[in-house]
Amino acid sequence: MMELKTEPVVINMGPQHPSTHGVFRMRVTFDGEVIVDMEPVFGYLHRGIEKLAEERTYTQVIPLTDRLDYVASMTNNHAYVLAVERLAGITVPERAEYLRVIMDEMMRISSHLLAVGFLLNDMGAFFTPLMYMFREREKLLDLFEMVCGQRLTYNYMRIGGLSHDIPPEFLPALNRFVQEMPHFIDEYDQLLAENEILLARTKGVGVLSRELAINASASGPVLRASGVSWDIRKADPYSVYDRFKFQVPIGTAGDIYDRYWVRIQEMRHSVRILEQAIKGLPSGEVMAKVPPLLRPPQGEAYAHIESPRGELGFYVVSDNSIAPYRLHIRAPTFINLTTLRDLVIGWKLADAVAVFGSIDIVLGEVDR
Amino acid sequence: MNGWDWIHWLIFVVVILGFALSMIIVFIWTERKVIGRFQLRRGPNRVGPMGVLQAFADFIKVLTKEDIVPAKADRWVHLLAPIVAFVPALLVLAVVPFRDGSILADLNIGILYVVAIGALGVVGIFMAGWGSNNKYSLISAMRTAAQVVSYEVPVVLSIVGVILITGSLSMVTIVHEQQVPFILLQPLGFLIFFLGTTAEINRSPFDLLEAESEIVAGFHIEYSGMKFALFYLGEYAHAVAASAVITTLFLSGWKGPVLPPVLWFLIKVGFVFWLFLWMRSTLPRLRVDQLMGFAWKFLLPLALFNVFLTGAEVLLWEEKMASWGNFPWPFLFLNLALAGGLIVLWSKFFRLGGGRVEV
Amino acid sequence: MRFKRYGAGIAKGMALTLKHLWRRPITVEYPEERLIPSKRFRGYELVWYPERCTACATCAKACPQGNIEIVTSRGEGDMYKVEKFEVDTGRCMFDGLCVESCPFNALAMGQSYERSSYCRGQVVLSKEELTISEERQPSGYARPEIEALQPEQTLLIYRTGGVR
Amino acid sequence: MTTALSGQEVSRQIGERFPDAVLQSDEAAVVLRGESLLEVAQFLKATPGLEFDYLTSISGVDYLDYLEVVYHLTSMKNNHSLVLKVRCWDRDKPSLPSVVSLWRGADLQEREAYDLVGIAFSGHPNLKRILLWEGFEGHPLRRDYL
Repeated sequence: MMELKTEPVVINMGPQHPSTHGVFRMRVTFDGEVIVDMEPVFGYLHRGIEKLAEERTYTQVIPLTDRLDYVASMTNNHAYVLAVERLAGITVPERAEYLRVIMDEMMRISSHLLAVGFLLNDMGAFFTPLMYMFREREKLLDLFEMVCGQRLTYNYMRIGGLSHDIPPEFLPALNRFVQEMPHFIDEYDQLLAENEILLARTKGVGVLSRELAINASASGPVLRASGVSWDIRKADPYSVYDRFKFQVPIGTAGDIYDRYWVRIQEMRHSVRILEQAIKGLPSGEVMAKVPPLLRPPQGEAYAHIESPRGELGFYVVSDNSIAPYRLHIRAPTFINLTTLRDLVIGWKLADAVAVFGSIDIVLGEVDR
Repeated sequence: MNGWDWIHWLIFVVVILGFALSMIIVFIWTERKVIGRFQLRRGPNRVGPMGVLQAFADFIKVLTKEDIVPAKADRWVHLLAPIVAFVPALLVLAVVPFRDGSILADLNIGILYVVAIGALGVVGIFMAGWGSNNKYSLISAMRTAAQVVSYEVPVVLSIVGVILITGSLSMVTIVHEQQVPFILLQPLGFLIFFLGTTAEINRSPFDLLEAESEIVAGFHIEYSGMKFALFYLGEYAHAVAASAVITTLFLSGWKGPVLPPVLWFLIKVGFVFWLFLWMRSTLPRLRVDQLMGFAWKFLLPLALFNVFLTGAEVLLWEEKMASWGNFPWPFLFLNLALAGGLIVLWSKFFRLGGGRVEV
Repeated sequence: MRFKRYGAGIAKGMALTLKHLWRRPITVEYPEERLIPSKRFRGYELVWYPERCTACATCAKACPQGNIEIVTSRGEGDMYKVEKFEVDTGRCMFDGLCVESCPFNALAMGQSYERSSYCRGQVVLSKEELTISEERQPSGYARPEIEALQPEQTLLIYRTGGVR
Repeated sequence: MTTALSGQEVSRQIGERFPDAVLQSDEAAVVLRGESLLEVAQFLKATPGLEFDYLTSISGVDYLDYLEVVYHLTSMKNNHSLVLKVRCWDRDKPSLPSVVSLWRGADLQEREAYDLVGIAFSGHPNLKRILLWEGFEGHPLRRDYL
């Protein structure tokens, strides 16, 4: 038998690569098609938002938070204003809280649609699921545009409430969406849930064990797919989430399929929350009395919400000036990437892409 | 060899070239349009009515691009690869009958020729992958080589069923023998041949060599300008050739009522291509080990079963053929049932690919 | 992984895509067909009303990017005269904070969305380029009186024909 | 509802095991001595009734006099949380023990704190810059960095 001289190949996947969802880079060592080592490289989209925030007033930081997780930017607004409200001791009018919940859940649906769509795209389904999901997402973006005038960077929430009340056309359109959406989710299930190729590609691949998930501070669908029932909407209810009935879908295996499944189920429950929130929406003001130049008392506050990607936390330190002394962002996907190496080692190139897609990162949030 | 032969060949070379190139353009347009409609889009509609001239616009764009050869590429291999990949697809069409008698060369081993030439394109792809001096394209080249070699086996075995029934290797005779399309008499053979060909011409869900989300563009990642266009055309030329071969073998070629034979042929080719598009727009891609597993563990055993069963059937019906009007009608239903039963049965034993590798 | 369903899942998916083949496309033919944006659309450019502006520079202070440059001089009486009112729309995030902060309603977001230009100098807008004109119409963002006059937004949810 | 544990209450419990680990404590937070961080963290993670199995967030803050690292701990089992702080007075060579051995989730966050605030975590398996590039001068999130 002739001895073949072989050596592992190092491939830089990214920063320009179709499936890195932005400018992420994986330095991967391959033995044939099998991954033997992987090192994530961050920072290609680092804009120093935490530093920028230190020289802007509390209100001026809100547009910056839009640029974090640009697929679900309204949740970033929410987490940030929640932290500042906690710091300054501001109570938000009830109508504003309801509208925040409505926006958050719409955001969750639109973000999960994109996450699942791109996951399928990464696995080679030639754009079809993505296109079907974009159809629903566009409808949601229309509604966001109606409320705040933008489709992607909303800058809608304000410290103490919201910048605008919803226009009268909003609720009928949202109602229609809520009625239609379950049907479309069923269609996605029909297209994908039992597809043998999808099952073969995702079941048992990239398994994140329950223990490791908790130990590595994973959050959001990644954590719940591993079988941990931890949703901040339930565990530490913010806004008015304690008034709604909904379930937190839990996976069992912690593989790619469960992450996909959890996201699809979460959309169903988000629709349910939307239904209840529309029904219970009170009338009244949407903005509390807040001075235009807010000077919160000296101190610090940490507020976290369940963003579509996991626990999004803002840690704000105030020194009683008009700008935050320090703003730290606990970005869910950044921390979810901790275990990326463990998930892909030993799998094939194609699996690495799928695992990466199932974590559903947004580079704006990872690199800040 | 007389003068008429030369004229015949000259005409048919021109006809085949024209047919192939025009079909490629039609296919490019159809693919974009049909997949667009599958995805609730409109597809190209800017250049010409309904975007029919889109392919020409792309062609002009590609022609005016800079021709790049990577600094450390194997220059000659890099340059020759697109031609080597493109030409075999045209060669295959030489033995495909467009209608009775319309054929460049009615080889008596026509189907063997198709099998032999059809697999040559992979050499071009491998040359491209190797010569580009790019890691992605190298991975792609290795994948293709493995894929085509593996899928060639079940594909050839599934043809054997057809050959057993017709008793001839000539494409024209095969069409003549099809009183009903062989897709009905050989459902399993058709399925294996269709899936195997999909893999051989590298279309989704077996398009591992291009796998945009994994290895970016695979073997043609370093190609630009006319060389890229040749690959692009070559991909569609292979699709045209594969559709034509499937039409001839399993869909009774030019045969059909009312309409002229050439039109029937084109309709059937278009339908087969539409099947490719339907699969492409629905299915995710297989992983490389699952792809190999599918060929060796699923298609190959079924193809062997198919050869065995068809052989037995041919022996059985040999004497009674005359009383059935020269066609084994009862076996239509038997084969359909057998195919379903075999697929279900074999699915029970079949495992797709390996899992994690300890490193 | 076993093929448990013998391809039934694949068949279901294929049936769904086949169903979609006969559905109406949902895309919009952009240059020919233009959807009406939201009444509160935060479009390109700002609309500036010089007659209402008192040059208090509240908008400049509200801008997170420091995009708005205001230079004033002594005008007649108590009024300031605006010498320079310049917005670098190339750095603008279109967050609308300037419009919200203006105490005299002298600023509004623009309505247009087709304002690409060939050089960076063209995106810095001086005060003449910011006033209201035929192609520069204000939008209703934070300006309820303008919002009431705007046309109804086209919503895709009513266009795509619902579930079918 | 996640209950925020009182810092004083927890510091009393810590004090029983490690008498001089706690520097100061109030309702909101416990401030620890840097040297004792690792063993106290071990204690907090393992002790029944506390069981902080989930490290939510690590933030580095520069207070000019000292650098502070804030650990937000959560217990998924008991659904309560705690804010743990460690201070570091040496601005030139700030060093703290790393908690990666207890919580894997600290891996990237400690690297981030090292990168942006400049706190070296001893015992971290792979402590290098993460968001900025190798060879970057200074630590941008310090207050004296302009």
